Amino acid sequence: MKKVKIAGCSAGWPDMMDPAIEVAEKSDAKYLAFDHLAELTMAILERQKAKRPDRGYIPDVIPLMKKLLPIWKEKRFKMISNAGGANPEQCAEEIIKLAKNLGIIGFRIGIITGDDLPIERVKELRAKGIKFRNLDTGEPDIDRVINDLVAAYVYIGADRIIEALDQGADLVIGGRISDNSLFVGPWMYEFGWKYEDAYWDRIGAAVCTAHLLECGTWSCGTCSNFWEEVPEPWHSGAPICEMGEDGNSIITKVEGSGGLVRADTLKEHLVYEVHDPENYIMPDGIGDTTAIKLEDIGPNKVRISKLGNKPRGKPRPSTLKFCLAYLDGYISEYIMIVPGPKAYDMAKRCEEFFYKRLEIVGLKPVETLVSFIGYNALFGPTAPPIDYSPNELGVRFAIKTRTLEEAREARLQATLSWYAAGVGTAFGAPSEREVLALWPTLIPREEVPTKLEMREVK
Amino acid sequence: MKKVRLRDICWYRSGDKGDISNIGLMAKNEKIYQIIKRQVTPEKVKAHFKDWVKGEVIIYPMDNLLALEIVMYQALGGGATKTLRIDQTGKAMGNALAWMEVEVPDDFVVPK
Amino acid sequence: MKKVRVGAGSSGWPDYKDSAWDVAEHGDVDYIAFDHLAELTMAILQAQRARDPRRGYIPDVIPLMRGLLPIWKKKDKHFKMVSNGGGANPVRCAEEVFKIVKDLNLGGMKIGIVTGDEIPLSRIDELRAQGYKFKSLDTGEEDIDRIRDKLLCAYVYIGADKIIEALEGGADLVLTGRASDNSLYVGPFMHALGWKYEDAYWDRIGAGVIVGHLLECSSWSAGTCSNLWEEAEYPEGNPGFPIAEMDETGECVITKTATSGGLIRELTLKEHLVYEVHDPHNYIMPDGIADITTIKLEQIGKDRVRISKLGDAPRGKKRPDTLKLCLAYNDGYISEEMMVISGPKVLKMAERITEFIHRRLKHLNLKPREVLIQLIGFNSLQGPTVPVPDPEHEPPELGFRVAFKCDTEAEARECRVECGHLAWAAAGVGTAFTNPPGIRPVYALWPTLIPRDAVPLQLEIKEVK
Amino acid sequence: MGRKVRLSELALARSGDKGDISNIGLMAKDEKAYEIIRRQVTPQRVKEHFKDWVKGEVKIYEMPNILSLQIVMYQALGGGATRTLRFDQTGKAMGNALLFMEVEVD
Repeated sequence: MKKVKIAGCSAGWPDMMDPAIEVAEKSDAKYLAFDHLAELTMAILERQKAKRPDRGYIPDVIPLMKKLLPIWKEKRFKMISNAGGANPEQCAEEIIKLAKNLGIIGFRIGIITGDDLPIERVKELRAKGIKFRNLDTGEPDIDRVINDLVAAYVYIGADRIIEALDQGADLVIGGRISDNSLFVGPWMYEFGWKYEDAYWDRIGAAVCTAHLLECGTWSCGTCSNFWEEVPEPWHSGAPICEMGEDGNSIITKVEGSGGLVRADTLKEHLVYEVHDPENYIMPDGIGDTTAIKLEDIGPNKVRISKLGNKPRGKPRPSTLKFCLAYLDGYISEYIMIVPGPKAYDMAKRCEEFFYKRLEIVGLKPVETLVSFIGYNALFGPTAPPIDYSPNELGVRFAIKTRTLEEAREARLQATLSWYAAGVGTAFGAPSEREVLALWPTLIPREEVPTKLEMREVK
Repeated sequence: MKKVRLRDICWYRSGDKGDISNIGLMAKNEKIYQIIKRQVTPEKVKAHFKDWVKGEVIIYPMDNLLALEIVMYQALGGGATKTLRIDQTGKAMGNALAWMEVEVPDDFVVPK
Repeated sequence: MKKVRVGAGSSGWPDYKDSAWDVAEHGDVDYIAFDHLAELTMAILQAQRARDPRRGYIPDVIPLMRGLLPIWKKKDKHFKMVSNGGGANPVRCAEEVFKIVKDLNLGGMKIGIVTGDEIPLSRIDELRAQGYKFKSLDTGEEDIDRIRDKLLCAYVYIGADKIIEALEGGADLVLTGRASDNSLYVGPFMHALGWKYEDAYWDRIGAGVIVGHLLECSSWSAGTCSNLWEEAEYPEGNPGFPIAEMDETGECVITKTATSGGLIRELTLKEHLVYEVHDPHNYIMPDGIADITTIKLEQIGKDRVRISKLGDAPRGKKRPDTLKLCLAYNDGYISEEMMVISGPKVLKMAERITEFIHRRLKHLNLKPREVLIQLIGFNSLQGPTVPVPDPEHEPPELGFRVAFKCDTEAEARECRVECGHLAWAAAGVGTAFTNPPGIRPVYALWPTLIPRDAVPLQLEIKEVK
Repeated sequence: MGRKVRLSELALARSGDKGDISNIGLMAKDEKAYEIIRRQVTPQRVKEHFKDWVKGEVKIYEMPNILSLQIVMYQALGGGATRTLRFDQTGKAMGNALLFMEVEVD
C-alpha cells in the first residue's frame, strides 16, 4: 500500500521556526505544510499591501526559506504554504531572489491567486442579489457595513495545489488557502483521489487528520492539559503524519525532539474548534470526526483509523467560507496594579472612580470593561469567589469608542483612576488600536475563479 | 515578645529619583515610632529586599513627623527608564517594606 | 501682615484639568502653579522638537488653558499663572496660548518666557575641556566619556529667579522649560511676600520650599494615592488640589475648595512630606535648602492644616551654588509580553514557563542583556518580599509578564516573539494574551551638578493687547 | 443524591474561537465520567454558568469515539477576537472557565 508522510510545520504567525528546520533535516517527510494565517491575519496583510504594494505577505517566510532551501537542495521535499497572504506574487518574487543568491537553480514555484476579492467585486455580487448573510449573528445582509469594508477573502480548497504538484512544483504558495487543504491537497494528488463519490470517505479521513496537523506543535503537548508531563517543550517537535491509500495514518515526531505525541494530546486538538463533529465542513470535503479512533501504538506514536463502517466524509459543500473585514471603531487598553491587603476593594474603587470620570468628561464609550488580572480577567462571571487576600491585582481597563480621540480621552481617564487607589500602585504601558471586525459568510464556488502560475528559478 | 508586620503599625509611601528608592515610613503613634526607630535598621531593610536593593541603605529619623526616611541606592533596577519592572517608579516599595516584621511586647495592641 | 494664596494646578502629565479649573473658580487664589514635567519628560520633548520645530511643549497645556483663561477673565484677571509646560519649546507654547486669548477675545495678556535651562551638548564639551567633571549623583562614576557618543540632550533644574523677575514685570503667565517643580511655588511666595535671596530670608524661603514640595504633586497631598484611600470620597469624581495660604513669616495653612473631592489631613500632608525627600535635614532645591524636621502640622478645621515652626531651628539654609543637571542618553531597547495563565497549580505553571524561556533563549543562542519575569496578581509590585504563598488558596489565574532588555530593537523583537509570545507552548490550556506594548528605546538619565554661574538664563516678556 | 464536584475532577477541556463563537472541547477522563457529563452538562446549565458572557444559543454535540462533548456557544466572546474588550480575545480560557461548574456524582 502506498504511504505518504506530511509534517505540520507551523500553526500561525508568529510560530517557532526551529521545529520545521528539524523536520526538514532529520525526517523523511515528503511534504512540509505551513499554515501562517489566523482568522484576521489576511485583513492585516491586506491593509499593509494597501499602504505598500511590495508588502502584504508573511515576512517570517523569508528567513525561514533562507534556512530551508539549502536543506531542500539535498533532500528535495515539497513545501505547501499560505504565507503569500494578500500578496503571493511578491512573496514568490522574494523567494526566487533568495534562491538565486543561494545558487539554487531549477526550484519550481506554483503561485495560487484569486482567493481575495476586490471590494468593488463584493458590491457587484451584492447588487446581483447575493446577500452574504452573517454566519455568526444571522444578520441577513452586509448593507450596514458595506461602506466600511477593507478586505474580502475566500477560504479556497486544494484544487490548484493538486494542479501545481501535477506540474512539478517544489513549493506551492498561496494566500487564503484553508489550513486543512495544505494537507488534503498533497494526499489527494499522491493517491489520485478525485472530488467524486468513490473518494469522500477517504477525503473525509484526510480532512479530520489534517485538522490535527494544521496547528503544528499544538498537537504535540503545547498549550496542553498535560503541560506537567511534556518533556522539553522549548524545542517541541512538529507532528509528522504517514497516511496510507486507505486514509488511515500514524502520527509521530522527530526522534529526540521535545514535546509529546499521545492519543490524548491529539484528542485535545481533535475537540478544538470543530463545532459539529459529524459535519466538519472544509472546502475539500465534510469530515466526520466521530468516525475515527485514536490509539497509542508506541512512544510518541499514535494510529488513526476508521471506527466501524460509518463514512468518514461527505461530498464537499457547494459554497466556500467568505470573510469580509470592516472598520469598527477603536479600542484602548490600560493596566495598573493595585497592592493588597485590600486589593479587591481598592480595585473596585478605581473602577467606580473611572466611571465617574467618564461622566465628568462627558464621554459615552460604545462599551467599557474593567477586569482584574489575578482574579477574573480570564474567567469573568465564572471566577470562583476570592477566599484569600491577594498580594496585588492587575486592574485592566478596556474601552471601545467610535473615534481615536475618544479612545485616547477614555484611556487618559483610566490612567488617572490610579489616584483613587491606595499608595503602592503602579501602571503598565497603555495602547490604542483600530478595530478590524470580521463578517463571516458564504460565497458560491463558481464566483471564486482561482488562478495558478508556475515559475522556475533560472 | 511577639511579631507584628510593619503594615499593621505604620503608614508608608514610596517614590523614586533615578535608581534611588525612597520610602517614608510613618509610625501610627509615639510608642511605635520608638520601636521602628530601633528595629528598622539599614541592615534589616537590605536583607528584606534581597536582590532588589543592590546599593547602600541610609535611614534618617524625622522626630517631628514620627517617621523614618529610608533611602535605598541601586534599588529600582536602573531607574524608571531602564528598569524592566512593571513598577517603573517604585511606587510599591513602601508596601513591600511593610511585609517586614518587628518585635513588640506581648501586651502590645495593634492600633485600629 | 502680608498673605498670599497659591493653588496647585497640575502635577505631571497628565493630570485633572477640571480640578485646576475648580481651584481657579472656587479657590480665591492669587497664583496657580502648574508642574507638567516628570524626570524623563524633557528628553522626550526635546526629541519631538528635533523632529518638528512646532512641537516640544506639553500638548495638554493648550486644552488646560482653553478652559482656564475664561475663568481668569471672569475673575478680572486677578490670579497669575506659573507653568513649566513650555518644556523644550516655551516660545512656541506662548504663541499657542496667545492664539487662545485671541480666539476667545479675552483682551490683553502678558507672558514671560524663561529660557536657558537647555544646555547644548557643545557647551557640555566646553565645560569638560575646562576640566569640569560631571560626576554621576547616582553611581558616583567620575566622567561621562563612556556615554558621550550616546548623549541625546542635557537640561538643568533652574530656580525661581526669572519667575520673580517676570512677575515683577507684570507677567500674567510665566512659561518655563525645566524649572524645578518647587520653584513654580517658591517664585510667587518670594515675589508676593517680598523675600530675597539673602541671609535674612533663608529660614522663610525654607518654609516656602517645604510648602512647594507639598503642592507640586497636586492631589497627592489631598488624599489621592494615600493610606487613607478608604476615607477619601470623590462624590463627583474630581479630586481636590491643595491651596496654600502663606504669610510673611512663612507660617502656612493648607486647604482646598469645598466643591472638590478628597481631604486635607495632617496625615495626607505628612505622607507627602516623607515622599522623595532623601535627607530631610537637607532637602536641596535651587532656591534654598530646607530642613523638614523643623516644622509641625496641626489640624485646625475641616480640610485645614496649619504648618508652623516647631522650635527655633531655622527652616532653611542658603541655596546651593550648583544646580542639578540631567544628561539623557540612549541605552538599548526594552520589549515585553504578557499572557494570563489559568490554574490549577498556576504558580507551578509559572515556574515551567520561566524554565522554558531560559532554555529557549539558550536553544536559539539569544543573549538579551537582562530578562525579568513577574507574576501579576502575585509579586509584580513587591517582588522578593512577598510571603510564601499558601497552597490552599492559589489565585485562579495570574498575569505572566516577561521583559527583555537588548542592545538593538531587532534583538528585543526576536526575544519577545521567540521566547515571550511563544512561551505559551509550556503553559497549560487556557492561556490568553494582550497586545504587547511597542518596543521602546531606553532613555537613561545621568544626574549630575553644574555650577550656577555656568547656566545664564534669559527672560522675554511678550504681550498681546 | 450524591455529592457535588467540580467538572475539573471529571474532565479536561480546551477551547478556541471562530468569530464570536466560543467552542469548548470537554474530554471526560473515563467512561463513567463521560456518562455523567453527557447527562448533566446541558445547554441550559452551560448558559447559566456563563451568565452574561454567553448571549446566544448553546449547542452540545457528542463525540462518543473519544468520550468528549463539543460545546458550541454563540455570541459568547464579546463580539469576536478583534472586537471584544476581553483580555482573552480568542476565548482560550473558556474551557477552564467551564470546569468550575459543579456536577453531581454518587
